[in-house]
Amino acid sequence: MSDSPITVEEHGPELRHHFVDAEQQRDAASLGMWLFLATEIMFFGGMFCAYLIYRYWYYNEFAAGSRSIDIYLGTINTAVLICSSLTVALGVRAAQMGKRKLLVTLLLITIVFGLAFLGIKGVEWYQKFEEHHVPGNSFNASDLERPPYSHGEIDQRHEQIYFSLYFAMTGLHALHMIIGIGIFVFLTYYAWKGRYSPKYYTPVEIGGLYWHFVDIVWIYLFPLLYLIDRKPLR
Amino acid sequence: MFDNFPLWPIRASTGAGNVDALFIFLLALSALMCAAIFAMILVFATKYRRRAGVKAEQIEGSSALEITWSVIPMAIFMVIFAWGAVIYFHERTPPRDASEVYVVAKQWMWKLQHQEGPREINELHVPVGRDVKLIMTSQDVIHSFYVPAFRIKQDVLPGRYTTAWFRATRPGVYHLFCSQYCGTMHSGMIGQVTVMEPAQYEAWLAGGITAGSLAASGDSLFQQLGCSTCHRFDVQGRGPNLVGLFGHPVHLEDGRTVIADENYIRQCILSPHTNIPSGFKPIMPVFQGLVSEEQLTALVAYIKSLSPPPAGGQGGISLAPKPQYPKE
Amino acid sequence: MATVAIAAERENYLNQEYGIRSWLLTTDHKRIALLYLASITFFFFVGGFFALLIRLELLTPAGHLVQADTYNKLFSMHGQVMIFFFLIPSIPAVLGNFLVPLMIGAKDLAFPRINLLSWYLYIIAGTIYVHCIVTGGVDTGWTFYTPFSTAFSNTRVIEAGISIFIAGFSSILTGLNFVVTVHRMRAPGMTWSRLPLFIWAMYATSIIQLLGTPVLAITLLLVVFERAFNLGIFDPTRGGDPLLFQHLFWFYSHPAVYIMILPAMAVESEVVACFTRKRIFGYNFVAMSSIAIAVFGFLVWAHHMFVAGISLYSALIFSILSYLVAVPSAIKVFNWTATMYKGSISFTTPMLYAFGFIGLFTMGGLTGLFLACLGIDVHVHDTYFVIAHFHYIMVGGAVMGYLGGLHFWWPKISGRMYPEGWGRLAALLVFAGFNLTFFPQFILGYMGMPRRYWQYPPEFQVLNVLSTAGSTILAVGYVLPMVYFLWSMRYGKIANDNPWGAAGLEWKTSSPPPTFNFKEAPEVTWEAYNYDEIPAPAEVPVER
Amino acid sequence: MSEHVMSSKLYYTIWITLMCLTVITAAVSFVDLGPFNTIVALVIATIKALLVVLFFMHVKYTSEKLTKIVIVSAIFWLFLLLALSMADYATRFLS
Repeated sequence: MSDSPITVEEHGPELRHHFVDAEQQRDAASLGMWLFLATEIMFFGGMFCAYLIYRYWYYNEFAAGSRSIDIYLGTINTAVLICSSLTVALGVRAAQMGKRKLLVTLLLITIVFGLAFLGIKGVEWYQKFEEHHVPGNSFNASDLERPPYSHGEIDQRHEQIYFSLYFAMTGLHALHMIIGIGIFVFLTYYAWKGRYSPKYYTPVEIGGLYWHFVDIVWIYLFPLLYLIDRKPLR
Repeated sequence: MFDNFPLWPIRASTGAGNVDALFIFLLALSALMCAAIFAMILVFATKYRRRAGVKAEQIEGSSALEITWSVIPMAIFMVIFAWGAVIYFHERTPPRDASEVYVVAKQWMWKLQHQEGPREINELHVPVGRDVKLIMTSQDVIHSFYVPAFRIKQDVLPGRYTTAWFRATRPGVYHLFCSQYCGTMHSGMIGQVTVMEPAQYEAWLAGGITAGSLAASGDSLFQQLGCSTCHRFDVQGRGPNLVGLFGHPVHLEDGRTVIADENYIRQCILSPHTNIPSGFKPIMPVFQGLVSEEQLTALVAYIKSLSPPPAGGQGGISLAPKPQYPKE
Repeated sequence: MATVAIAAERENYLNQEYGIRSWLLTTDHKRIALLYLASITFFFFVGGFFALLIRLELLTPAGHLVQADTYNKLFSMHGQVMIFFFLIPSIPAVLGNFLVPLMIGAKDLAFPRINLLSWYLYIIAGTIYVHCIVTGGVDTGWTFYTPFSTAFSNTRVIEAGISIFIAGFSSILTGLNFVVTVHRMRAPGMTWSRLPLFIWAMYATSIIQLLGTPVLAITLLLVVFERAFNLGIFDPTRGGDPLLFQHLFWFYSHPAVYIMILPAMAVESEVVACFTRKRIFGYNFVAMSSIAIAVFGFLVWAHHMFVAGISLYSALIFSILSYLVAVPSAIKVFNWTATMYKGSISFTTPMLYAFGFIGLFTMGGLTGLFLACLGIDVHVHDTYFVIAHFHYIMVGGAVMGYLGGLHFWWPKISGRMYPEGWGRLAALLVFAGFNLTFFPQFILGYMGMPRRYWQYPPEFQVLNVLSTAGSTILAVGYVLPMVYFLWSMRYGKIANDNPWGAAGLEWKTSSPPPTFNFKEAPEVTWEAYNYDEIPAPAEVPVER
Repeated sequence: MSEHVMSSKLYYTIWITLMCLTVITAAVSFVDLGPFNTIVALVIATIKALLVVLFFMHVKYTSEKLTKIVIVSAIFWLFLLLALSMADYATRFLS
């Protein structure tokens, strides 16, 4: 890259040439990440909008679909993500205090949690695949329980809409997890190489922001997809 | 003036005049605005063109002016909005006693069926002076029913009914366009609306091959599909009695109350378990995929015919909005 | 472009490094702007070529030139190329990229590598789209309406969808970069009230890019999923609502109109101020109207759906909200006009484009009132009236603004003057050709000619022939600047640092600027548009 | 910015709260509360999200107003999308 010879000697290697000082650089990075998270809210927002409307229209099918997903796996996965958020938060703290080994350990644990989440998610999807609950030609939801107070059969067509949203939402969330794990692999590598210090830990911090955001999306997906209606059948 | 080069569309419905009046008002308003702005630019550009030794005068701005030229346009906009809204309201609320034409759109043709029975393809015959309500659905993609001479347009959607209405005022043959892009022959999905004097129209009706009215074919379908075994008119059957259903509120099992309109009846036939009326069991078979759109319209027309027409037909067309359904 | 040697003696961003690598791996915002300039020009001519074919086809009522399917692909790809690959990146990614750091006194954008990444995303998207074009194209209209796009079209919808999805991320990253840059990178003394109005409008544009584009991204992704994996989110045969697609699509695509027009307004504010030699009348109101347009622009989307089958009541709500957004647009027009009052006006090429912009934007804006009006919209919706209206905004407005801006800042970008006489001729040709092309379409629309028609009833022919005639003039008007800009890079008169005598930090550095924009970090002690303190130079003609 | 190094005890407290809330929200969903099931689930989710944003993402300790503006505007825009879309869907049966 074209670093200027005029300014390059005034600052450490982590400060990019066009910033006045490290604070400006860190503020810019943090604002950039928050703005990016705002776009992510709107990105998932489009799906939440579809969810809201179809849930309003086809509540029974949504409730029935929700009952058919394994709530235990869902709860465990929520817990796994919350634990990973904790390790990320502690990781940022370790970076702030310059504890390199602790940082690397915490980042690695986070990655493990992330992989565990994806694994459990995979199990859940596999179940749905086995049960023919994947939208498409082989879709068959005749085994679904009706919600207690609703009458009649589940409308198979409407049930497909629930599962379409389920797969789209959890799928894109999982994609974000995969990207997050990728980012954390990089962070771990550079943390191990000792690039981060109490003076410069911005990448850890904004990587952490991203991870927490993905966690928050899941915090909403969990009740919206798993907990629509779990009341005991009358 | 120019036979081959018309500059204004023909007005052939009661609504067309309203739309044209508003359009001309807006046109005049816009012309005035454009003239004022362009004149000012021209005057300033000549009067204040750069000359040696003359400097521009720095003017900071004026809040009073800014507020004036925000508030006055806003007030004018509200007039336009209100006027347009009244016309739109009128366009979207068909008179209750309008005669009905069922329209099924598909790539790339219009299939129309009159209440009285005649079917037409890409052609619609209507008499002068009668309110005609179009109840439309699509078999495939979104289409749009557009008759420029009547100034009406309504998208035709798959999976539900949309409606439009008009009252023709002038005999003639007018374009019917599909105005929502629908695939290869979108531009070929055109037809014509023939407006006739009432006497001629009666003759046309009589001359056509009469397959019986739409409701009558709905009736035979009703028997054929076995609907009548449960939906009985003499005694309470396993299904609700459908006499007097249309246009009236229905209490549903889940506590909601809906008005039984065309879309409700449609949904009840295709997907009966979504809207179970209170007190009935979900035993009706699903007809999704078993009846065609045309059969569906016949059934809907038949069930509608079981409700007595409203007392006292609607007289002249007024711009005053009329509620589509009586409040119970 | 990389190989054209610039004969300026001073070291600048163009001659500091040579070779293809120095361009493809650059993080200099000015070089990235030129990369964008080259790539969007390519897509402009691709889209323009489609437009010409469309106009030629419509010379005769019956389809003679191309098949119906081909015609459908032509207008679909014309729309998609022009909107997603030309107009949306045009002013922000070229002029914005070049000018935002210069105008606020920064060395570069906040994230130079992300800036380069967004160009690469654009190129990846563009490559996929070109592949889509050459392997068969797409025929959904630029709007991708379901269920046609998901279940009926046999063309390359998935490819087009993914391509636009990626282009969307390029646009998001550009917007993100601008917002952060404006917040964090301003030079000392460059307060918010001293920002050029260009920056205010670009900031407003970026907000729309950030908050609107992701919704388009997810919507197109769901369409792709529906086609590729048989999901059923918009599928009416499974109880899905095709109108939901339209809601989500227009939530972005209406504000997207402001992504295209706000930057053109940004250019006009600079050009009008410079060539009237005045501070813009009502600076605060013009600045705030940009923000107001960005915010209100998100409240009006369903006015594209008045006849689509939305509820009567929401149609009323969206109609009244649509008038809300007309007010800030009107404020801008009034303020530019008022700026000319007691000015010292010179008729250079950028100013001619500015005059054209104000006139055409006024007409486009006023016809927007017709479309926001429920009663009229029912008749003119999806007719040529709509086509004419949005071309007045997007071609008459956005493209005029883009060309005007390109001429205005060309001396800064290239270090050379463009030939003024040719410039004025091209501006007049564009203006005349444009009006001849699109004014007849207003009449066609009210007559009832629906859009996207491959063949049409014969009574519409005369107006269509006029329109086609106009489009050929327009084409000449667009090719001319392309030719003389290229010519001027080698043979143009050397430009000095501030040939127009314009205010603004970008004119205080050399032409072309050095790699890090300023020899020494600027400190701003003056208000924006301090034209009373700057003498007008000799390049700007004095009228008799 | 988060110059401020927070005590790890606080992080653990937040973590335990989040875990408890997760268990509670899953458990409550089996109890029939009528329409309140949805409300409780969403309120708990919002509390959890707020805890994460305020503490794990350091928003509570940031002096930067802009961060808060960004978050609030993004949520507001999401609300616009949902509310104005629902304005159509909720009134369709009326006309």
